[in-house]
Amino acid sequence: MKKRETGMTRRGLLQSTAGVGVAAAAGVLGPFDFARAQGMDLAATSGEPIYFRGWNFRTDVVQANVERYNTNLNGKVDYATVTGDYPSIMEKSLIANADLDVLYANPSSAVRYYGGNWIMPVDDMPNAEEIKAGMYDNIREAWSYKGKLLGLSYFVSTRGTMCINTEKFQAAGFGEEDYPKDWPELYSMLYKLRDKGEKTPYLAHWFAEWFGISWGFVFEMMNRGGVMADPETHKPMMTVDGPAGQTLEDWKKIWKDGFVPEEVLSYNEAAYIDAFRSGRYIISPQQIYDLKTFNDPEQSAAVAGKIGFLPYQGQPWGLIDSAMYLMTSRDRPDAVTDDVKKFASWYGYKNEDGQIAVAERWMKENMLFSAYKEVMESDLAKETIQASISNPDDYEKLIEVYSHTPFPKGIWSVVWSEEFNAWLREKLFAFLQQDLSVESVITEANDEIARLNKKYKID
Amino acid sequence: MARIELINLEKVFGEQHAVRALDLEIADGELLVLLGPSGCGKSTTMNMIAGLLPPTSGSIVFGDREVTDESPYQRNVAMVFQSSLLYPHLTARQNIQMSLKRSGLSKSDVSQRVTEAATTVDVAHLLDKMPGQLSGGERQRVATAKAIVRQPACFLLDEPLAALDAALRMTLRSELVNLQKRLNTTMVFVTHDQVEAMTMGDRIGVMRNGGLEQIGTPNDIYNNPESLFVAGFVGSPPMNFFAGDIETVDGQPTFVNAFARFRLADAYGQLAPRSGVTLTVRPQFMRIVSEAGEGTVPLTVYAIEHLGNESVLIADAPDGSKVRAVVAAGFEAKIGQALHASFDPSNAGLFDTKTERRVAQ
Amino acid sequence: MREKRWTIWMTLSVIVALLWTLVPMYWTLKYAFETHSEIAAFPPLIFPPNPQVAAFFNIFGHDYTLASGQVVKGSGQAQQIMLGLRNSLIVAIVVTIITTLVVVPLSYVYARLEFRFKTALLMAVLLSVSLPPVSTLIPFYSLYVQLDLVGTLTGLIIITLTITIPIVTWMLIGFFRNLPPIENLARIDGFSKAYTFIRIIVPMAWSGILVAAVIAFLFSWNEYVYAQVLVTGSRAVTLPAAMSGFLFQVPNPEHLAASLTISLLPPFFIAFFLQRHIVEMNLSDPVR
Amino acid sequence: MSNLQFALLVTVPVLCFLVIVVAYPLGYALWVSFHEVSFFGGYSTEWVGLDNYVAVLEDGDFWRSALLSVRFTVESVIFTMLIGLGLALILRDLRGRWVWLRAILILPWAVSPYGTGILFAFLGRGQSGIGTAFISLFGSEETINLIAANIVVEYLALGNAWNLAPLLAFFLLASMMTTPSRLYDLAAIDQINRFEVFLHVTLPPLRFTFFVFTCIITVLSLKQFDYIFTETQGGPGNASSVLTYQLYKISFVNLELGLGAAMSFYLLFLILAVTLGLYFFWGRREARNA
Repeated sequence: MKKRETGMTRRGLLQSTAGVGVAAAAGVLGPFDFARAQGMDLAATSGEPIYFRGWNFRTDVVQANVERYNTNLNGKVDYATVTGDYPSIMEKSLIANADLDVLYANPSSAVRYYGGNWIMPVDDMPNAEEIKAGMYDNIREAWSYKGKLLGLSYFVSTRGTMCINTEKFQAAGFGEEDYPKDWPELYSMLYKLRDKGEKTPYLAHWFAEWFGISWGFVFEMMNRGGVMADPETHKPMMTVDGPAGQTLEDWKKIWKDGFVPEEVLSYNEAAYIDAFRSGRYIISPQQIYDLKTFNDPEQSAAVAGKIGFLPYQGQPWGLIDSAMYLMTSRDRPDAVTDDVKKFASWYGYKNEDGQIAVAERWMKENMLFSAYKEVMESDLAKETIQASISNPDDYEKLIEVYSHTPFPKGIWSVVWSEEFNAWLREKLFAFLQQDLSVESVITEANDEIARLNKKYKID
Repeated sequence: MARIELINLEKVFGEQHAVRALDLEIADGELLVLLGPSGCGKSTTMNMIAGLLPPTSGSIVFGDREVTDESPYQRNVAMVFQSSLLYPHLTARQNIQMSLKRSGLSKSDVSQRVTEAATTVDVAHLLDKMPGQLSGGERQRVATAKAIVRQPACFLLDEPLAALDAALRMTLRSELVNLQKRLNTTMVFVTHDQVEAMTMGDRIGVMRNGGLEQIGTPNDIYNNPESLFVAGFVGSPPMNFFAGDIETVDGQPTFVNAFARFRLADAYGQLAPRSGVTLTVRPQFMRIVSEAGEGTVPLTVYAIEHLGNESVLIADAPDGSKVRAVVAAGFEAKIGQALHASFDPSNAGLFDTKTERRVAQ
Repeated sequence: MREKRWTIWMTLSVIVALLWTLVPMYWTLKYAFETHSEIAAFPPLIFPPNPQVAAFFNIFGHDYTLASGQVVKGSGQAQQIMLGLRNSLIVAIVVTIITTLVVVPLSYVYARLEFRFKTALLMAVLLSVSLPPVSTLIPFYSLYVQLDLVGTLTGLIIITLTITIPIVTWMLIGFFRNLPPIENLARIDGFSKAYTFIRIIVPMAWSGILVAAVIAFLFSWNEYVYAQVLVTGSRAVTLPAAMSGFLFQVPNPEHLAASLTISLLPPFFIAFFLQRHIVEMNLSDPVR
Repeated sequence: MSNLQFALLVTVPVLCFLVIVVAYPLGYALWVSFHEVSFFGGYSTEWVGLDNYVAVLEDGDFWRSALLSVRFTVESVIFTMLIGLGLALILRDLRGRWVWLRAILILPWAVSPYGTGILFAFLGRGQSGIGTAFISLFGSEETINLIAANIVVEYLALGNAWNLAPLLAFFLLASMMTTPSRLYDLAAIDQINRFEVFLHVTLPPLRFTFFVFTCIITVLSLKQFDYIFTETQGGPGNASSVLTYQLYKISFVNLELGLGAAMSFYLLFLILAVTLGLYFFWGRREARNA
């Protein structure tokens, strides 16, 4: 609420300045002026519907945003959620040239869609340079492929933020000074916690979704300093005695020692989050924004106010999990394409008042981080984050964790990303359940990357 | 009312010859019973008369009208099916009305005729019941009412009494005959029960393997069976059979086998010796004697069935075949006791074992 | 004495059967009456501590204030749930009607009449019973893309018919085979084949047809595989597809349970009132 | 109108519909199974002959998931038969004012497979499951998890049986009602015990229904996808990744259409072979006795 008032005053201020200053411009002054300053008029003109699809996350918020656009700017945006295997269903829609204009996508999918000529990069928008300039370099870099920025910012998160149930941790006789600094320390802490009688100290990121166990492996080996594939050439780079091999060795150990309940391997993300929310576990890699829900007494009575996180102490945690709003390049009249750009700009960047309203709302409602500096460096962001974590003083630490988070460019900025991900997911399950050797998994993973490179003629 | 004529009727199902070269004439107002074991073609014949099955070849004539290609309704036949089939979801009244659905009669006429028909067979009080609520006998009467309400050219009844108990069957048997005579409508009645056939039919057509074995009045069929099959199928207790040969003894044709010899009746005087014949004698004509003699068969008592006014003695002949004799009610014998039987040669029939036909006198 | 022991056994087995039947449903559906925190509690709660109906309001887009004063926000999936409910009803009713209209004569013909090619035709029907939906998912999708049927109710209805028609035919053939040979009676009464079928066979076979309709309704109401691919994210979304929005990513077990409860009501209603007709179904072999 | 004409009149439109709507995708799948299809960077296909069929047979995952499918199916049939029979016996003996309970016992049949999957997922997980809740009443802090690799297939089959058994029970009940009550009197005179009565009087008329349902449940279980999808997602790990699930991953997620099509034909053959096998070795005999 506070932030909104600030916004109102700023707008009031600008308007009054304009009113005093240039009488001649008074007729055209109004909200649209800011849009024009952006290089485009945001109001829809074609009269045709624009199809906007996303996965199911706070659809009430999305719905409200879309309705505001439709009401204020004459839009005919048709919003719906797509459920199930989201990237596959979307890829099929794109192949089929289905009614689809703006969609959510993770960077790896975006690269594939771009490689398939199914999407239109941000560079095609009139205000592309302004948008790019507003983003943090590392994120823009992560979202770019062959020199093009693929989409607008939906959210950025550290998946693998090491959440910790401080109450239980302390009850076991440990304090902040005992917080593990890196993965090996974390695993040895599990054994200590078990010795203190904790049956389930750790909820591993090994669930069954396409962003579950495979991503869990990717971020862990990256955190340990590994690289799966070269960021430029995409050549496989895993080694048995390197971080990849160490990760698997540790996995095998904690799996055999019974630290991971088997059912986790069948969880969807909902079950994974709820399992941690129940207070049964002490440490678990989660989305950075879920710190807010875990500390919300209405949603998580059992753990609210008790969920902290492991700070950056030389080793990063997790990986950059992010999503963009993409614009498709399907067959449609130019006028409609213009409307698509306008809506994407309004939704994924600034609204008619010149505010990055959607991203700010995501920050406020769900603590979703944004690629835009203006959002992240605002008071709103700081206040939201402070209000969302168990200890407001940890704000700087959280930003530090976030800013050190790596992005797996080698396997994500390449068209075979999704295929490899599916393969890796299967292989990791087999590794655990069929007790495959570390060597064979690493070798096969490297071979698979090489095979995919060959298949898509990447050298 | 119609005379029905079947001319060279044939029905073939795939490989199976269900009815072959059947010629049959049914007089107007006659009650003809088609009798035979299951699979003999009697139901197929009836279905062809009804028009439910098209014949493979041959023709069917009602009166002077060739009806071979007409539908059952055009032929104006009424039919009562096995177990007195009724529409299970309709009341008795509606079932009977269905027969008149296409008659074009006015509503009041229909309802009057339904009431009349129901009264005729004494089911007027059951008209609003569903078939499921009726007893077997009541269902049969409703089915009959359904048949007569049409005032059809002929009635076709396909084993309507098969599922009923014996006492009820007897009652309904006479009711049906009485009704048929009153209405004076041609009726064809299919059954495998020879008692039913004997008691009901004006004439009986005995069928076997798709052909007509013999047709005639009940008396004819009973007394002068033309084949071993008819002889064995009709009559209760069933016919006795003796297998043997004909030899000439003392200038007389004589039936001879391992344990008996019978001088044949004078009517067979000219018969030349031949092998492979079967001698038939109805149990009613068998006489039990205590001493062996000329023309006796040695028997071992197997069982006695008491029927009240008389008894049936069942005994084993030396070749293991069963021989039955009707004896007086007071007759006593022990199981296993040795006896002898004889009969008057003029009551015996003589058949060729191979062709199963009667040996000409 | 023996009778009494039997009664005790009987009572016990009825109780076991009821538990077996109801507990799996109760265990998840109770979530609809709990808050998210209560659902996430560990060890899990056996009874909702403060039963309330917020979720039922939420899934239709309304906020709900709990007794504690906490406001539970309406779900953004509400529009899709309502759309899904409407579409599912349309699809299920249309499919049921078409299936019944088509299958009743079809299975009657197979069951009662003799004609050439019968076995071959029957085998064709059986083949389509055996087709797993997963195998035809992609082919159907590509066909539908060409026909512009993706994301349409028409498309979903057509595809659902390919499931319901064969399986219901298969079940009804056995039923018709067991009816008494009433056609001859009807022919004697002078009725045409069509009249016999419509006015005599159909009324006689009412239970079987009702059961067939119920089975068709359930199959289409419950269809998920095709819907997930063909209509998810479109105006033609069905309830199962809309509901699966609560399933995968963001945890909303209370909304999932509430919408599952609602999706169970129509089939429960139907099954509850029509179960006595199933007892009249007596199977016989359709390929005999 | 002859039988053939009447038959054609009702069947031809339906068959045309089925042929167009089923045969086209089937034909397409057949065509695809001999090709390698690529959508990426424009649609392209390449004739590869029997390569896909060979590749499937050489794939260890195929055999593993085929085995899982068979295991799931066999167990589903057994569980459904036993539970269906048990329910039918209870349904039969419900008398008087308890008859309405029949309407309760049919309800699981009305639950969709995906709904059943959701129910049994929450029910069986150690985190949220009933087993954990139950033992916690006695102060235990252990969890009882049924979604575990070694028993997950059995658990899935049990849920499948929960879903399917009520229908079987009702059909069995229908058959039981055709048994003449005199047979029970006969059994009473022969003084045979309850189990023998069940064996010699109750069971024989049900055998044909058992056969038909064995076929139905076999086909449904081999085809089952959405139930497994919502309950375990083929997991934990790959532990319940049956053929249909494997097929879904290959065809739908990985878009390896040729391979997927070849695999679906193996699945189709399996289904047809099993049903025809059941018919020839069991059904024909039952049909003769029925």
